[in-house]
Amino acid sequence: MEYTKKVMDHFMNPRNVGVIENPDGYGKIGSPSCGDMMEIFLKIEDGIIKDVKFRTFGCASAIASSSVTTEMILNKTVEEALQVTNKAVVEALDGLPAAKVHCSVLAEEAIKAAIEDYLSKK
Amino acid sequence: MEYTKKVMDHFMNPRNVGVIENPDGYGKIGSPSCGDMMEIFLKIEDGIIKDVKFRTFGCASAIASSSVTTEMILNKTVEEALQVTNKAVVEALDGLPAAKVHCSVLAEEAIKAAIEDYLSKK
Amino acid sequence: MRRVYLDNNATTKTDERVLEAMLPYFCEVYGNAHSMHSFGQEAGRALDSARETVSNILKIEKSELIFTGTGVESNNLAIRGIARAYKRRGNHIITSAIEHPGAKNTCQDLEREGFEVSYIPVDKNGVVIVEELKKAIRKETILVTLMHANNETGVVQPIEEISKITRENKIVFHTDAVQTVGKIPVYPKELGVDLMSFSAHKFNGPKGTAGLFVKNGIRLGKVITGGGQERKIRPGTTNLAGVVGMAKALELATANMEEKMKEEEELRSFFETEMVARIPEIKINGKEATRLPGTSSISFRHLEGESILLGLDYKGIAVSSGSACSSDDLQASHVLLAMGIEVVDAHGTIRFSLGKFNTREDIEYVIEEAPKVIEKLRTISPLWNE
Amino acid sequence: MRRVYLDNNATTKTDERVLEAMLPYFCEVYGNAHSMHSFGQEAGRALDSARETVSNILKIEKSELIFTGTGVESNNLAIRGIARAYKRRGNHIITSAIEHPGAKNTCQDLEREGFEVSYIPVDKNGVVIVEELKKAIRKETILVTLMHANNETGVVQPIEEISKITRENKIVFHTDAVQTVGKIPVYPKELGVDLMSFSAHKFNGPKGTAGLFVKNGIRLGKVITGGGQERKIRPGTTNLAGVVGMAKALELATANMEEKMKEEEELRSFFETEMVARIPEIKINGKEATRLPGTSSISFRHLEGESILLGLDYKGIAVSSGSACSSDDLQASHVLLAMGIEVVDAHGTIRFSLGKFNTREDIEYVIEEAPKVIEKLRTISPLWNE
Ligand SMILES: Cc1ncc(COP(=O)(O)O)c(C=O)c1O
Ligand SMILES: Cc1ncc(COP(=O)(O)O)c(C=O)c1O
Ligand code: FES
Ligand code: FES
Repeated sequence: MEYTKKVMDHFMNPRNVGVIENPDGYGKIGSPSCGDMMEIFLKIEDGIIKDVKFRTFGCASAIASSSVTTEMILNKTVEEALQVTNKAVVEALDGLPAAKVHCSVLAEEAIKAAIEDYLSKK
Repeated sequence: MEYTKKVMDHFMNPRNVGVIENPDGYGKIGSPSCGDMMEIFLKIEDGIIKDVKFRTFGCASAIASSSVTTEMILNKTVEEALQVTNKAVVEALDGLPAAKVHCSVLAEEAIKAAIEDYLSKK
Repeated sequence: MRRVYLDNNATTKTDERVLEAMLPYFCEVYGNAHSMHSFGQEAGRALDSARETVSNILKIEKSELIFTGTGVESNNLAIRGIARAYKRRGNHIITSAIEHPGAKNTCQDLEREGFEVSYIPVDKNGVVIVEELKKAIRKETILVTLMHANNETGVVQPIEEISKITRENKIVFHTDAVQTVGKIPVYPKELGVDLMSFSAHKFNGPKGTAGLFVKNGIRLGKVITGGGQERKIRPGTTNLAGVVGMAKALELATANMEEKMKEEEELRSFFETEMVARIPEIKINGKEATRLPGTSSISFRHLEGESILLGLDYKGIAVSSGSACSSDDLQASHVLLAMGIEVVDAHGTIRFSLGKFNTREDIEYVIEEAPKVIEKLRTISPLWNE
Repeated sequence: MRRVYLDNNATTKTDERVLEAMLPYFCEVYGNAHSMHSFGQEAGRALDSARETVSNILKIEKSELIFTGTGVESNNLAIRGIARAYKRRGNHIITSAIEHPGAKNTCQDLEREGFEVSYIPVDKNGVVIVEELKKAIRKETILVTLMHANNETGVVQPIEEISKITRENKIVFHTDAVQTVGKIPVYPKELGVDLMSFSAHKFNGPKGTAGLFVKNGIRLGKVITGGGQERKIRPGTTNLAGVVGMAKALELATANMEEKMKEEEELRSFFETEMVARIPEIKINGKEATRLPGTSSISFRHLEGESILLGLDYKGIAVSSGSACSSDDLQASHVLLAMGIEVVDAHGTIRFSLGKFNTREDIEYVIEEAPKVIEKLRTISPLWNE
């Protein structure tokens, strides 16, 4: 099992790591005892994602998936962000090993959860 | 499985190969379909084995056993020849592999058969 | 004294280029191919590349190739694996009377477990009788296992013809191609088989590395259980150097194969013609059948095989009587007996098997020395009368 | 960049001297050790001499040593072999909760065949609880199989104490000593076991060669059936170069062993002391138990193992999370869970395993780099709050 350069880059230099105080949207997926957990924080203005941060407990591909996903949705509309699928995440990473595709699903779910949180609070 | 030098010597340079016309004693043991057969010819004068010849169809250890046995009984009395055991044959060859001890038994039996033939004709 | 190795069906010399290809995988690239770190990844890439080479040459998918430790293990995995996976469908196995002990004893062992096995006879040339095989098929038949070429006679079996029958009857078909892969062109998908065993040391690769082709879609039970290596079908840390060596050996063996086969066949033809001309009362077994180009099985009447073997060995010539595996037991070869050869002649049969390092000078030496050895032994034999 | 290999429990670099000892057995002495001719006899002598070396070092008889292809195969042969040979006497097997997949999955497979298996728990240090084992014994118990040292934690099991119990109860006792042979003194007869598995590539020998000690008088069923090699218990052409390499490796590993163990233990002690001093919230597993001198299992709280593994790998440091075999599946280690470690901490556990080629400089590099890697990963972790 080998990761692509893209995965390793996002794993070693993850973008948008951290927390946003008082986020407009917050999503949390997974649990430590399953070996993976992801948090997404969103700052949204006029329906546009102005800032995004994440924290992930999990394998390299979970970290890379979160990282690349935050890049994919930054400065996008909420509607656009909802279109992000795990397939797109995998492609953005130039592929993931078969046993690791579920980590990208986690990223998709975390984004969706954060946006739902934002929508429910509106 | 490896043979001793003694076995290889008797196999490559067998002593007393051949037949004796009108032998005083003749023994034949084994059968071709079992993969081994031995013939012993004796010339006996005053109870002493004056000449002995053999022919053997069989493995190297059968040939070596026959050869060494003929040496062991040449110029011995009939009584002495009857004392030759397969154990003595094995010793004379500096040992035989476990799976090949039966070839020396064949030699013992062939000698006995030839002597019995001699005794029965007396 | 000249030393001539004519026992290439037993095992072969590792090609120097094979050894060279293996060397980095002992002290340099030594990671476990299944580890995630860079040492493991280097090993993993080498494993993958070896798998690709072998798969390409055999024209199969990478996912259809399992690396094992020996040809015997491949045979066991194929036969036991199918027996286990398909036992709900039926309990009948068809094999032949001339299989290698690896397959034969495995079938016999399965009989003790409740399977029924039909042993199809061969004709006098050592070819399996296809009509008999057809007749043996039952609705409970789950597996046909049949060697591609026989190790003692080199006789090649009608695998393609039989695979038509197994396909029609939806029976899994395994062939033991340990004696053919690397010697003649072998493509399991063209043969139409579902599983195929082969072993590196038979084609100038290292000992202790072998392979099993398992067609995608074929279920297979396990013989050895453990970790995840080789798709969990054959766990245990992979012998990476061995696998790399096997790939290199197969590459070398299959380059200009037709040409090399022609040369080998010519050499054997020269050998057999001269042997027959120089030695009375001998018989070449399986001569009328299609044979491997380098195998020659000769019965020397009135003599016993071991004595010929050792007599030739004394002259530096290495051959085998029956197969190497059975040299510890003292039975006449079941293969020769199945061909209808008399027991006494079977006892006097020698296999000469050529390999790529044999020269014309080697053969000239043998045809010079062998007649003397035979003549000398015959003077000792009570069955011989000029 | 410095590259530091700390995954010696997964596999090791072949010692150059081992490779050198192996070299003649590829292109020079290439006969089949079971052939009768001089090529085979040369090979046979080398095989015999390797068997003698290994037997002498382990203080066993030559007839008590079977060569196999992998440690997993040795474990399968021992466990399945005893199950088959003794099944008339009973159908109960005792093992532990921390076995290697080679033993664990084999026991589970036997359960499907109708055997009953008791998995004895371990205490918080990873040591099998002997009292529980005693209680598990039934009159149908035919086999206890228990590893000598655990591959993930290095914790050594009380084999001698348990062998007293098995002897009293006339139960066959197998130990998987794959992690101990070549690392600490191991003598199966002093341990009191009836069978013992070991594998060359764990002590700087080649991959693809392993051994099984089978005490004289112990009956053993077969896993692989075929010709007559290895007393018919493990047929298939012997990997002679591999076997010669294993003998050489064992010779090297056991020379000055006490001294080397002491050095290794000092290096590990330095490593662990520094790691604990430099990195908050870590825990060394099995520290209170007797451990292999070179194994260190560390749980890094709030992190997941694979990310640590890859973070260290990026710095050239090779380690493993759980065992190499399980790196494909994503479960937390059954060994750590059995010790009562929380799932989340089990996920964050790394095995550092030293070998004879590791230097103090290697360890200095690791204790310099590891804290940075851990710190960086923790900033990403939602579970970490300074
Ligand atoms: C036809 C056939 N099958 C299987 C084998 C076994 O191969 P290996 O020696 O690699 O176990 C051999 C060689 O001995 C063989 O000739
Ligand atoms: C305790 C234990 N048993 C068995 C094995 C298997 O040995 P091999 O890799 O030679 O199959 C290993 C190594 O992976 C091990 O650590
Ligand atoms: S997060 Fe589950 S393995 Fe990647
Ligand atoms: S005569 Fe039977 S094997 Fe020697």
